[in-house]
Amino acid sequence: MGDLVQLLVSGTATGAIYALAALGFTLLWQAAGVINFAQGEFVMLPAFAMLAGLAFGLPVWLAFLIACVLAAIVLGAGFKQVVVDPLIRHGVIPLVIATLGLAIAVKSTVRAGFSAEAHPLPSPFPTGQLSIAGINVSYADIGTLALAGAIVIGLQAFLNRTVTGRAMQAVAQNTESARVLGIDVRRMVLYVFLINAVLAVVAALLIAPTYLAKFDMGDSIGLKAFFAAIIGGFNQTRGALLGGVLIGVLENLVGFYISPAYKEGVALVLFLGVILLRPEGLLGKAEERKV
Amino acid sequence: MTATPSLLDVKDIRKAYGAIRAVDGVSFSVRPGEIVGVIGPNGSGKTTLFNSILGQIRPTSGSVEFSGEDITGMSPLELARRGIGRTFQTLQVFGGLSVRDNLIAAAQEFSGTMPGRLFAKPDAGLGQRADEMIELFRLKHVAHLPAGSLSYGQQKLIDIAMAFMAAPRLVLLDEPCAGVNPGLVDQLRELLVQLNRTQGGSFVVIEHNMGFIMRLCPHVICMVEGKVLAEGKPAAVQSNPAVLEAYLGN
Amino acid sequence: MSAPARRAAMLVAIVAALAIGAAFLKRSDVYLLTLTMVYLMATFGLNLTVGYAGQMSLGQAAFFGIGAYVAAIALKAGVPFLAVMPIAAVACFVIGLALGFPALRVQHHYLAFATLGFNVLVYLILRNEEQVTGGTYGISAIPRPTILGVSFEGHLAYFHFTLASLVALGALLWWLLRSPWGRAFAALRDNPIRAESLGVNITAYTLLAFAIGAACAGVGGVYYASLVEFIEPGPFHFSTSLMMLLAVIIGGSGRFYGPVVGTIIIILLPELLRGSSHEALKFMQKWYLVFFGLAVVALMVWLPGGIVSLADRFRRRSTS
Amino acid sequence: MNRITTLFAALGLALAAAPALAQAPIKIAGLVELSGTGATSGTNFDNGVKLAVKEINAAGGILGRRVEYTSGDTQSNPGVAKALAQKAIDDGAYVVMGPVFSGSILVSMEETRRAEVPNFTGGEAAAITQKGNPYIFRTSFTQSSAMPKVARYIKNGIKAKTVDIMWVNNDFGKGGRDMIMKSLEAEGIKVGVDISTDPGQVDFSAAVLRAKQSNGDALFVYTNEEESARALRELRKQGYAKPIVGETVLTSQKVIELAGEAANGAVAHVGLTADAPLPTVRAFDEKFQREYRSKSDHNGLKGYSGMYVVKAITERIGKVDGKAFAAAMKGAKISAKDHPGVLMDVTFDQNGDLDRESFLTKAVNGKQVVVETLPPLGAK
Repeated sequence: MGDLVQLLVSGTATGAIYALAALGFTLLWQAAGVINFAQGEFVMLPAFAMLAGLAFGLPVWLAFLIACVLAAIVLGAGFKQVVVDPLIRHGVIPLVIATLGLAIAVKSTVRAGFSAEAHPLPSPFPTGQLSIAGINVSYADIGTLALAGAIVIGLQAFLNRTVTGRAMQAVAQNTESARVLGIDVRRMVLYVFLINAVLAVVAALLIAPTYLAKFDMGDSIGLKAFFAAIIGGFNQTRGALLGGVLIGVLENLVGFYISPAYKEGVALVLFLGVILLRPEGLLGKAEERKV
Repeated sequence: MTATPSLLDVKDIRKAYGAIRAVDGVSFSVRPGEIVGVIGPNGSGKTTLFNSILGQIRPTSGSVEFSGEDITGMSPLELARRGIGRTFQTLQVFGGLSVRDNLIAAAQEFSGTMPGRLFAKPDAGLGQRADEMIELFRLKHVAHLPAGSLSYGQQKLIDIAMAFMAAPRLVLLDEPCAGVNPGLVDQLRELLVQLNRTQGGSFVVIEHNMGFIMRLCPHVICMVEGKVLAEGKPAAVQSNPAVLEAYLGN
Repeated sequence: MSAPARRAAMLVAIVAALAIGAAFLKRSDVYLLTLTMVYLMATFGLNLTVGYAGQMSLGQAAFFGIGAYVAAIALKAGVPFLAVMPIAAVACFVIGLALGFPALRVQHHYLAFATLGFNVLVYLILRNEEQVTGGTYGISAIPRPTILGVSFEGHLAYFHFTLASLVALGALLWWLLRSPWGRAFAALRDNPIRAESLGVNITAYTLLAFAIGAACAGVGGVYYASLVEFIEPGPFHFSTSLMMLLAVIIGGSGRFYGPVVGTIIIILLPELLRGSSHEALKFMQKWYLVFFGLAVVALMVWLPGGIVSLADRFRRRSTS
Repeated sequence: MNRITTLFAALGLALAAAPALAQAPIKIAGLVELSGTGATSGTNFDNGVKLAVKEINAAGGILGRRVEYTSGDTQSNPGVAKALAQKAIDDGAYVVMGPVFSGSILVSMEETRRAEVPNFTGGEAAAITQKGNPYIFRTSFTQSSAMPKVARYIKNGIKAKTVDIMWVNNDFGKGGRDMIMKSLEAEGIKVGVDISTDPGQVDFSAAVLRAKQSNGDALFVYTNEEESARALRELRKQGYAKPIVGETVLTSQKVIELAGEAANGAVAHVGLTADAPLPTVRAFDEKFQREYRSKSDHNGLKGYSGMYVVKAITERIGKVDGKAFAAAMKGAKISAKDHPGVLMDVTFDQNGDLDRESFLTKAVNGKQVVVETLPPLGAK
């Protein structure tokens, strides 16, 4: 029993990090029609930005804040201006290809210009663990869950309760009608890019301490985010959350009870099952065929 | 009703989007060789009706019969195989293919088997037919250029020529005159009349251009707010006060 | 001389120059050229799927790997090379159909996702199913072919054999693209909705384009296994699929020679840079992938037709 | 500086004088993992060779000829390693150094064998020297000679009855796992849970939990550098309290650096370490740190000492001849007294395997500390 609870908690914590990346992924798709294959690199870059900040002797929280600002400028507004805006009119495929190219460029820049090796990043949470009734849960997992949970809930509240948030949802659901309703579509889309960038920084802060910051760390995170988004439902924000947590938990269960060798296959089997049986995703709505 | 069995029977088609009834109980039939025009102001449900007949959307209720067979809700592919051709409101050509290849592509799937086509001649035996159509539509000078590189009017002609390449028994044309310059409209009408005479198919034409419809179609249906308002000879429909009101009062 | 004749003459000249010139190259350069041609078999196939039929496939390396492993196992079991090739091609074709059918049945753009997932799965199986695939140790000592008593063991002989096979494969694809099938592929790429209304069975043609592309990758895999004489799961990771896709797109998808340019940029050029000892080139080697990635982005913005489409641009400019 | 080195330098300079330097350089080719999963190992190995070459050249080269070393990146990919081996042979390499990864050397050594070029490897898989290849030589222990020492420590040092094993599922990890299983069995120690992990794996929570729930007395961790660090961090995170034992990698400088304080207390057997309490190794450590501003891991010592073996044997045969070199390597004994660059007395057997002293090390406060020196296997 203790095993199971511990597996569930740490799986949910890992899944919450996937969910953060997947959430940004879904938001970008909904609001701007962008499938971002550089999403993993968007998590990797802030990890290195924080690393640089720490190297200058900054405390973790300040390095994190600076990384947020930098990410918002470069990975948010910059990405939109330089890559997405000129390409969006060509359709989805050229944009997908461009983000693939971007991922390679970013990864290789870090490798060639900075380091090919892994680097440790201090954890924002204390080490050690909490023991309640024979169940041990590490502070890192609790902290991850708390922070990721707070961000996800906060984001949901923002999207559902505020005027700006609702406007953003309107844009995501139907850009044309949103424009007719007098919503500043361009601004809302920009907000989505900014939110995506900041989500990536949080994911980096949570993931780098145990996974180590490395130029290719985005490969696995990006893939998991991609899988999580599709499993949950590409057009549903809540779907990304479900997909991420589902992957995190099931990976842990399979790794423990079956074999760690096929742990990486969990997300995949789930993913293949979903696209074959329920292509709109677990929580997604089917899109009507357009003429 | 005349004794000749009809080719297309549309029976009480309804399509609702929530509370909005886009098509609200439309019935009509088309006899072999007949040209039927459908007119009506914007938002009168013409295109929804078309899409319901053509399998692009599923009607809420009602049925469509083609040669006595129920074809309601069939996929566009199944309809095409039964000899129903169509054109689209917006331009729909294969931009990367040459004009000649566009026309061959429009007919090659109707003869032989799929493996057979792999080993068929490159023009699938349709080169001559394509050249005839090119001649008829006066596209000879651009026949080997990619369709995507031509002017709007030329692409429109290709679009329409493609619908007739396989000599379908029924062709539904969705606003063939939209965006076409007035000089071409007459040419288009003559072409359609000629095709009707030589190939003998039936046409259903949706159009805004009243003059075009009135001169082309011996039988006209006027739709307003999802319903058939008037039906009959062009002159009769045109002088129907309700039709006049629907158009002018708008 | 007419344009097609001129093009044919140029092709013959290039192939002849390669065939003769290879004898004057170093062993390692011949190996590199052969490797490029092997990848080219896979990217030619991918171009059919992506460029001519308009379907995103992110799993070409999986089929490349299946071909390579089928070849490795069969060749070591003594099956003659000429029999292995069709076995691998058919295996990939059938697997392609089996993968594509359910994916296309639901929604057409899901083929991209399904192939990506499939590639990850194949990679895991190659690594974990040790009894069959040798796991991470891979399979070594894969023989090179001997056909009708002629041995292609030597590096030059194998190069010529691969070159001839590549030309044959290219000719086959050329013929396929000129057949009514090729026209149907292009039609469904340009406008699937219109194509369907004209009786084109888009599901069947998409599936075929995908499966034929997969079969080409399988053939490439056979030549790969025999060339390297050793295989392990690494080269069949889905990142290879991404690189193959990029090769097709930057070269010019839907253009027959597009993959040639793309594959040279992705396989041959970095290896040549790696081998150089010149300082400036060493710098290039280190930053190659950075430039490459940025070039992909720039290309998508300014030249979505790929590098080969540059020629068209110049031609159009000079005629107009 | 060491007296002998000075002597050598002087001698070299005298010999080198005018005509020697005009001779064509001796070409040494490196096939090393500068990127991919083996980047850390390969870079260290490469740096070790480079440092040795620099010293050798400064001291007048080998037989008065300058040494020219060029290295290529295998990207940790066997196919690339094979191509690079061909290239090295085309370029007329006298000796090939590397690759470090066993999977790569198993492929590339076919090329060097065909061309009869001696090939030194950093690989530790037992299979490398069991293929009857007369041109392959080690720079380190094999898993089959190291694992018995580890098993003996587990039995006598920590007195464990049952041991859990966590290993990485690649050629390196699999080979080590098979070997330790055998060695543990020979010592009468039971294996608890057998945990396989993926190369490049980032999430070790399930793997660590399995180890935690097992009733083993200790955990043997055999993964690559980064994965070892992640495993140690996760072990610490989940509060794993039993002894953690490894072989070579677990207490390497890179792992300690990456794992931070989570590495503390881990014990590993190492064939080579920059912290060995030997004057030759101390001198090496100092020079390496000065040159590269980082501490060398065992791979750096492999490359460095391997290059000096090349020098010693070439001078012994008195000519630059690959075949004669390979023949002279059989049963060769090289003493660190005469050739300080080889760092420790070393003997080679008929297969190309080597034997020498080794060490038991422990991670203490972010540093690797040698706790015991173990005698060579052959000198029981």
